[in-house]
Amino acid sequence: MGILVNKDTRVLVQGITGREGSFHTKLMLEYGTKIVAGVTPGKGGTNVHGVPVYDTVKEAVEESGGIDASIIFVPAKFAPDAVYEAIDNGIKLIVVITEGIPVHEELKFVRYAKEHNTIIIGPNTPGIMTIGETKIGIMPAHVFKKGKIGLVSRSGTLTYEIARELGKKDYGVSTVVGLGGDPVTGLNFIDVYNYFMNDPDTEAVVIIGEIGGDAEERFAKYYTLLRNKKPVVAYIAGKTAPPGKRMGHAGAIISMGMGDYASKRKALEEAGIPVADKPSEIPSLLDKAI
Amino acid sequence: MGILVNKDTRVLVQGITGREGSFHTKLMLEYGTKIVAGVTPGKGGTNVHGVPVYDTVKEAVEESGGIDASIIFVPAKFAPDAVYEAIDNGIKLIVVITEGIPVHEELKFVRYAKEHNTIIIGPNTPGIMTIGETKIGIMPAHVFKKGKIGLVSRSGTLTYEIARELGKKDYGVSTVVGLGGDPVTGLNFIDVYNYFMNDPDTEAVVIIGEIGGDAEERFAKYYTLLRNKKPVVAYIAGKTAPPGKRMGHAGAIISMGMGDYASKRKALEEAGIPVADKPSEIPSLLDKAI
Amino acid sequence: MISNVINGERFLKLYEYEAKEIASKYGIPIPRGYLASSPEEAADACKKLGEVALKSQILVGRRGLAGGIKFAKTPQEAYEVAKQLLDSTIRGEKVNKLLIEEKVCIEKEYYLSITIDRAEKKIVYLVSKMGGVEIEELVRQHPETLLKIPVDPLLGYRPYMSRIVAKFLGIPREYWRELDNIMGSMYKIMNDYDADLVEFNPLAWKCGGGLIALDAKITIDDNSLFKHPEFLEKAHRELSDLERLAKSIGFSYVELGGDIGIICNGAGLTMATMDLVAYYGDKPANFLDIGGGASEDRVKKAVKILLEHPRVKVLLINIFGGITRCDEVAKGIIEALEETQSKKPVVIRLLGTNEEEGRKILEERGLDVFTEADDAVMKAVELAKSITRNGVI
Amino acid sequence: MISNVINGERFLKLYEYEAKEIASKYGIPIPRGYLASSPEEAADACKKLGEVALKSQILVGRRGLAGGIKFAKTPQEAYEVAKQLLDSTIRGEKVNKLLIEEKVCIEKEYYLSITIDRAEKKIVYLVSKMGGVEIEELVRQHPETLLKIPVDPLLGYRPYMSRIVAKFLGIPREYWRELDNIMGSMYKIMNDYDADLVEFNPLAWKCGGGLIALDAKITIDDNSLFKHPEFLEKAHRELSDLERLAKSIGFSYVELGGDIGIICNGAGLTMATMDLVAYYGDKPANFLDIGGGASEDRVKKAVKILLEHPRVKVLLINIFGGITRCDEVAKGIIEALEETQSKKPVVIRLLGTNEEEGRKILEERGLDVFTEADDAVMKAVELAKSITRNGVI
Repeated sequence: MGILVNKDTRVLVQGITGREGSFHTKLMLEYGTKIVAGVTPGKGGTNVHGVPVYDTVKEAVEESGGIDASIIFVPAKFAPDAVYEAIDNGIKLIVVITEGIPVHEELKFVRYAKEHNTIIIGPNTPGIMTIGETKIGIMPAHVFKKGKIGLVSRSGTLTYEIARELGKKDYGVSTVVGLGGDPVTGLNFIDVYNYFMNDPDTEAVVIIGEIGGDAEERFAKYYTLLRNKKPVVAYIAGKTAPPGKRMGHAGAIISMGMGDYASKRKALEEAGIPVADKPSEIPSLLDKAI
Repeated sequence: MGILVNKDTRVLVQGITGREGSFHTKLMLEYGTKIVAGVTPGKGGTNVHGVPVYDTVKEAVEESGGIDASIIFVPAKFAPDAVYEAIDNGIKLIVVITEGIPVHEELKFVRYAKEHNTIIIGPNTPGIMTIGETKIGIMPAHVFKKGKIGLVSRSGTLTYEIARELGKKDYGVSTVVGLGGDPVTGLNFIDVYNYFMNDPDTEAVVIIGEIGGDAEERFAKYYTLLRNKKPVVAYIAGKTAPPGKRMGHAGAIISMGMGDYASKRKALEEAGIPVADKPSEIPSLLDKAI
Repeated sequence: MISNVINGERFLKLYEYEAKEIASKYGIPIPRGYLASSPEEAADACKKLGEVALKSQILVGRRGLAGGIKFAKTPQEAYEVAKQLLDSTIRGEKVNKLLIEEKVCIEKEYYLSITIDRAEKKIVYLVSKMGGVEIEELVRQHPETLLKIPVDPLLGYRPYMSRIVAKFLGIPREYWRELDNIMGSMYKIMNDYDADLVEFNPLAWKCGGGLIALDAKITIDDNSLFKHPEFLEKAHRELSDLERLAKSIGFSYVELGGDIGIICNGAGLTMATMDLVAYYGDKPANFLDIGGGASEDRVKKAVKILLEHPRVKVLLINIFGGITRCDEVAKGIIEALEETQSKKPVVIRLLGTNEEEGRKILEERGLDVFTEADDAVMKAVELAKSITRNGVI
Repeated sequence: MISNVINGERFLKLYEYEAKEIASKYGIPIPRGYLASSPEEAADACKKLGEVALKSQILVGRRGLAGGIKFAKTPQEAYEVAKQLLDSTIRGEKVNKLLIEEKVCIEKEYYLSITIDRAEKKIVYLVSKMGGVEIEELVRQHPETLLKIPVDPLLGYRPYMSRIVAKFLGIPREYWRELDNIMGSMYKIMNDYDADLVEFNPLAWKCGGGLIALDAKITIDDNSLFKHPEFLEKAHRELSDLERLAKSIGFSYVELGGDIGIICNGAGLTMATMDLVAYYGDKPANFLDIGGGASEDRVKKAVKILLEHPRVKVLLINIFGGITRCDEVAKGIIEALEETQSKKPVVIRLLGTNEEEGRKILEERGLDVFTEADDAVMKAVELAKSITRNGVI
C-alpha cells in the first residue's frame, strides 16, 4: 500500500534524455519503478536504459498503453510547458523535480492542475517513494526502510537524514512525499496527511517543516479540528535562522506573523503534535506517540 | 416547480439604473420576481422602483441577505466584468441580457463560470421565466400560460410567438429558457433538457432551434442514447435562409457539414423528435407526442 | 453569408494583403510582395521580384478556381495580366487591388488555422497534411486527415501543441521552433485582434526547407470592433449597398431572391416568417430584422427601404412586440407610406406591447391588421400571386 | 533576509527610483523628481522642483525612521542635506544616490500592494486605510484594517476589484477610474516583470484630490531573471561581498554571527545542522548550502571561503550524499586544505553515495570522519570552545 503510488504505477519520464533524467531513470528502474515511456522533443524513436522515448506526451500515452504518473526533469524554462502537456494528456500525478521555475508560472500550473484533478508534487521536490514498491524521484533509496511511518517534508537531504534516524531505531517508512522547496507547491501537509489517514499501512506521520510560509501552522490548525487522527510527530528546521524579511511587508502581512520557528512550534505543540529538538530525537517521540 | 428558478429565487439586477435595467426591473417586480438588490457602480445608496442600489456586488450580497441569481443589463464593454464580479461573489445563476459581447470574452467567462459551478444563461438572451413564479428576463409575460411544457430556445420573439401558439391550444409552459443568440452561450439544449427531465411539473419539452452551429444535432444525438426520456417536439427557423459561409472554411470544418436546416431536421427526426413545419403546427405535434 | 447576419454572427473579413501584413508583423514568414492598383505598379513589382503571382484582392472564396490568381514571368507579362484582372469582376466582386508576390518554390502544402469551436467553447487549431485545396470538402470526405488541437481560452497556446502538429505533418526537427513561433503568433493574433479565424491555406513547405504562409485569411469578430478603431471603417465592406445602408441604420439586412419583402423584429421570428412565406408557396425578397425596441423613425426607414425596393411586390410586416411597441411600429409604417406614396400592398401582423393602439392607428388609415402570422403570410402570398398574374406593381 | 535564501525564496529588490520609473511607465501617478549622486545635482533638482524631499536610495527597510529621508526648502539647504546623506551609512547600507522629489501636499495616506499569497496560491491585493506606517505592525494589531482581494492567476485583474477598494478607502466616485488604472497597472507590472511584490506605501490622497504613489517598492522573482536580462546584473546587489562571491559560484550563502563554519548540501539539512550547533551550545558562523551534485571544484571553493573567513574557528561539514558524491566532496576538502594551508580544525560527517571512497580519501590525510550528525556537531562545538579557552586559532 502506501499512498498515491505503488508498484503498479505506470510512469513517464519527461526530459528523459538529459543528464539528470537519464541518470535517475536508471536508478528508478533499479528500484523497480515501472517506467513505461520517456519524452524528449526531438529524440523520439531512441531509448534510454531500454525505455522508449517519444517526442510528445500524446504519443507516449497512446503507444505505452496508459500512464499514471509523470516525473519531470525538464529545465526551468520549459518545465511549465511539460506540466501542461502532461495535464492536457490526462496524466493525474505529476512530480516536478525541476528547480528555478518562476513563481508566476507555478501559480498558474498549480491552479490549472487542481481544476483538472491532477496532483502536482513539487516543484523543486525530491519526489515520492512508496518503500519497496516504486520510487518516482531522486532520493537515495537505501536509507528508507519499509515500515509504517508516513513521511512528508518540505526538504530534501534533511528527509534522508531523518529517514536514516528512523531506520536506526527500526522505524520504517510507508511512503515519503517531498512537498517541494518552492514557495508555491501542489500539495501541502494537510493534503498528504489526509492520504496517510486513509492508508491502512501508515500508523503515524512524521512532518518535516522549515521556517517560512505558514504551512505548518495551517496543518496544526487543521489537525486540532480532527476527531479521528493518526499520531503526528514533527521537526522544524531553522530555529537559529534569523527572521526573514521576504517580500518587504506584504508577505508578512499575509501570514500575520506566522512563519518563524516559534510560531510553528507553538502551533504544532498546541495541536498536540510533539516537536523534536533535533532529528535524532524523532524516534523517541514516536515511541511515546504511537 | 419548473427549473432553475422559482418564486423564492432572490435576484440581483446588475446595471439597474440604466434605461433597460430600470424598465425591466419594474416589469419583473410586477410579475412577482423577488428582486432584492441592484448594482450600478457610482449609484450606490439610491433606489430603483424601491430596490436598493449598491456600488458593488459584494455590498449587495452582504446587505441583501443572500442572492441566488443575477440579471445583467450592463453594456457590452463592461458586461464581462459584471459577470466575473457576480461569479466571484458566489452567485450561482447569471442571466446575461447584454448583446454584442466579444466572443473571446464570452469564451473566457463561460469557461470560468463552469469551473465555479455557476450557470450562465445567455449572453444575448431574453432570460428565464418560471411561469407564475418568477421572471428573470425581458420577455412579455402575458403570452406565457402556466402549464406542463418546458420551452427552450435560441431565439427571442419567435419564442413568444410559439408560446402564444401553445396557449391558443391550451398548452401552458413550466419554465422558458432562452439560451441566447450568441455563438458561445452558457447552456445548450442538452443541459436544459436535463433540468426539465428532473422537473415533475414538466411533461414534454419544445425545442426552438435555428440554423447555424450544431447544438440541435448534438441534442438529437444525446436524446437518441437516453433510456428514459420525456417527449420532445422541435421547430427550426431558417429553412429558407441560404447556407452560411461563416468564418470561411474553418467553422464548417469543425461542424463537419452540420448547421444547415436539412442536417438539423434529419438529426432530430432520426432521434424520434417531430419537427414542426411552422410554429402553429407545434401544438398538434405535441398532441401526438404526449 | 446570410446565416451569419441572421444568427447575429457578424464579422469583418480582411483582404489577403491585410492578413499578411498582420502575419508578417507577428513574425510569420510570407512571400515578398507588393500591392498594385495599376498595371504599372504590377510591372514594377515584377521587376523587383522576378517571376510573380498576381492575386486579386477580393473577399469572396475560391478566387483561384474563378481565375483570380495568375502568374507572370516578365514585367511586360505582369502588366498585361494585371490589366486583365484589375476592374474585372470575380464572383460578383470587383477587383480593385492585386497582391504581386514572388513565386515561391514549394514541395508540400499544408492547412493550418486557428478558430473558435463554439460547441466545445474552446479555441482550436485545425491542421491537415493536404492544404491549398477546398479543405471543407476534403475534411467532409476524409475526416481522418484533420487534426484538431483544443486550447483552453484562459490558458492559451502552449508550445507542446506545436510538437503534436510537427509530428502530424512530418516537419523535420530543426524547423520545430519555427512552427512553434508560427502557432504562437497565430494565437497572439487571435487575441490581439479579437479574430475568430486565422487561416493559412496553404502553409507551404519550401523546396529548400522551411515554412511559408502562401495564403492568409483573418476575420475579426464584429462585436470587438470597438476595441479596434482601425477596422471600424472597414466593417461590412463586403456587403451590398442596400445591406450597408440597412446596417448603418442599425438593422440586420440580407438580400434574398423573392418578391415578398419582410420586416420583423428578432432574427428567429424573421427567419420563421421567411420560412412561412415559402411554406405558403412564395419566396422572400429579403431578411430585415429591426431588432428590439425600434423607434418610429427606424421603422419608417426600414419600411421605406422595402417599399422602394424594385423586386418587392408585397411588403409583409410581422411584429411581436416585447420591448418593441406596436404603436411606434404603426406610426413608422404610416409615415413611410406617406413619404413614398407607394401603392405596394402592405400586410401587417401586430401583436404584443401596445397592440391596440397600433392596430387603431393602422385601421384608421384603412390598413388591415392580422393577429395570426399564418393568416398574414397567406394574404401576402395571395396578393403577390395576383400581382404577378395581373402584371401590376 | 536569511530565510529567503535558506528557503530558496530569492528575489531582486529594486530601488525606489527604479520602482517609480516602472510605475510611471505604466501610468501610475508619482511625484516629479530627479536622481542625484552629488549635492550639486540635489541643489539643481531643488531649483526645478521647489520644496523637496531628499530620499536615500537604499534597499534596507525603515529608512525614514533611520534618518534616510530629509526635506529642504532651498537649493542651498538641499545641497547641505544631500552632502550629509550621500556616502552616509544607514542600517549598514551606504547611500550612493538620492531621489529628489517635489513635496506633495497630501490629505491621507493609504497602503496598496499586490503580492503572492503562497498558501492560497493566488495573487492578492492588500489594502489599508492607514498607509505610510509600519503596515506589518499595524495589521498584526488591527487585522480588521486590512482588505485582501484575491486574484485568480489564470484570470487576472478585473476592474470590479478596484470598486471594492474605492469603497473601502472612501475614494470619491470621480476618481474610481484612476484607481482602476492604478490597480490594473499594478497587475500588469506583476506579470510583465515577474514581480512578487508591487507596493505603494503610502499611496496618498492629494490635497486637491487624486491619488499619488509617494513611495514604491517592487521585488522581482529571481527565478524569472532569465526573462529579464536588464535586471540580471542588478541581482543580489544587496548581499555582502562574501554572499555575492558564494552566489557567483552557485551556493546559497548567508552570514551569521557565530564561530562554527558550516557547509552542507540542501537547505533543510543546513538549517538542521545550524540548529544542532545551537542545541549543543555554540553559534553557527554562516549558512552555506552547496546544493545538489556539487563537483570537487565547487566543494573546494566552498571550503576555502570558510577556511579564510576570519570569524570561523572550526569548520563543520555535514554531507548526506544523494546526487552529491562523497568522494568528490572529500577530494574538494583535501584540495582546499592544501591550497590554504589552513590549520583550522575541520570536522566532517559523510554519508550516502560513495561514502566509503570519501571516507578513505579523508582518513588517508588523517582527518576523522563521523557517521552521526550529533557526534560531528558535538565534536565541532567542543573544539570551538577549547580554541576560545586557549585563545588559539
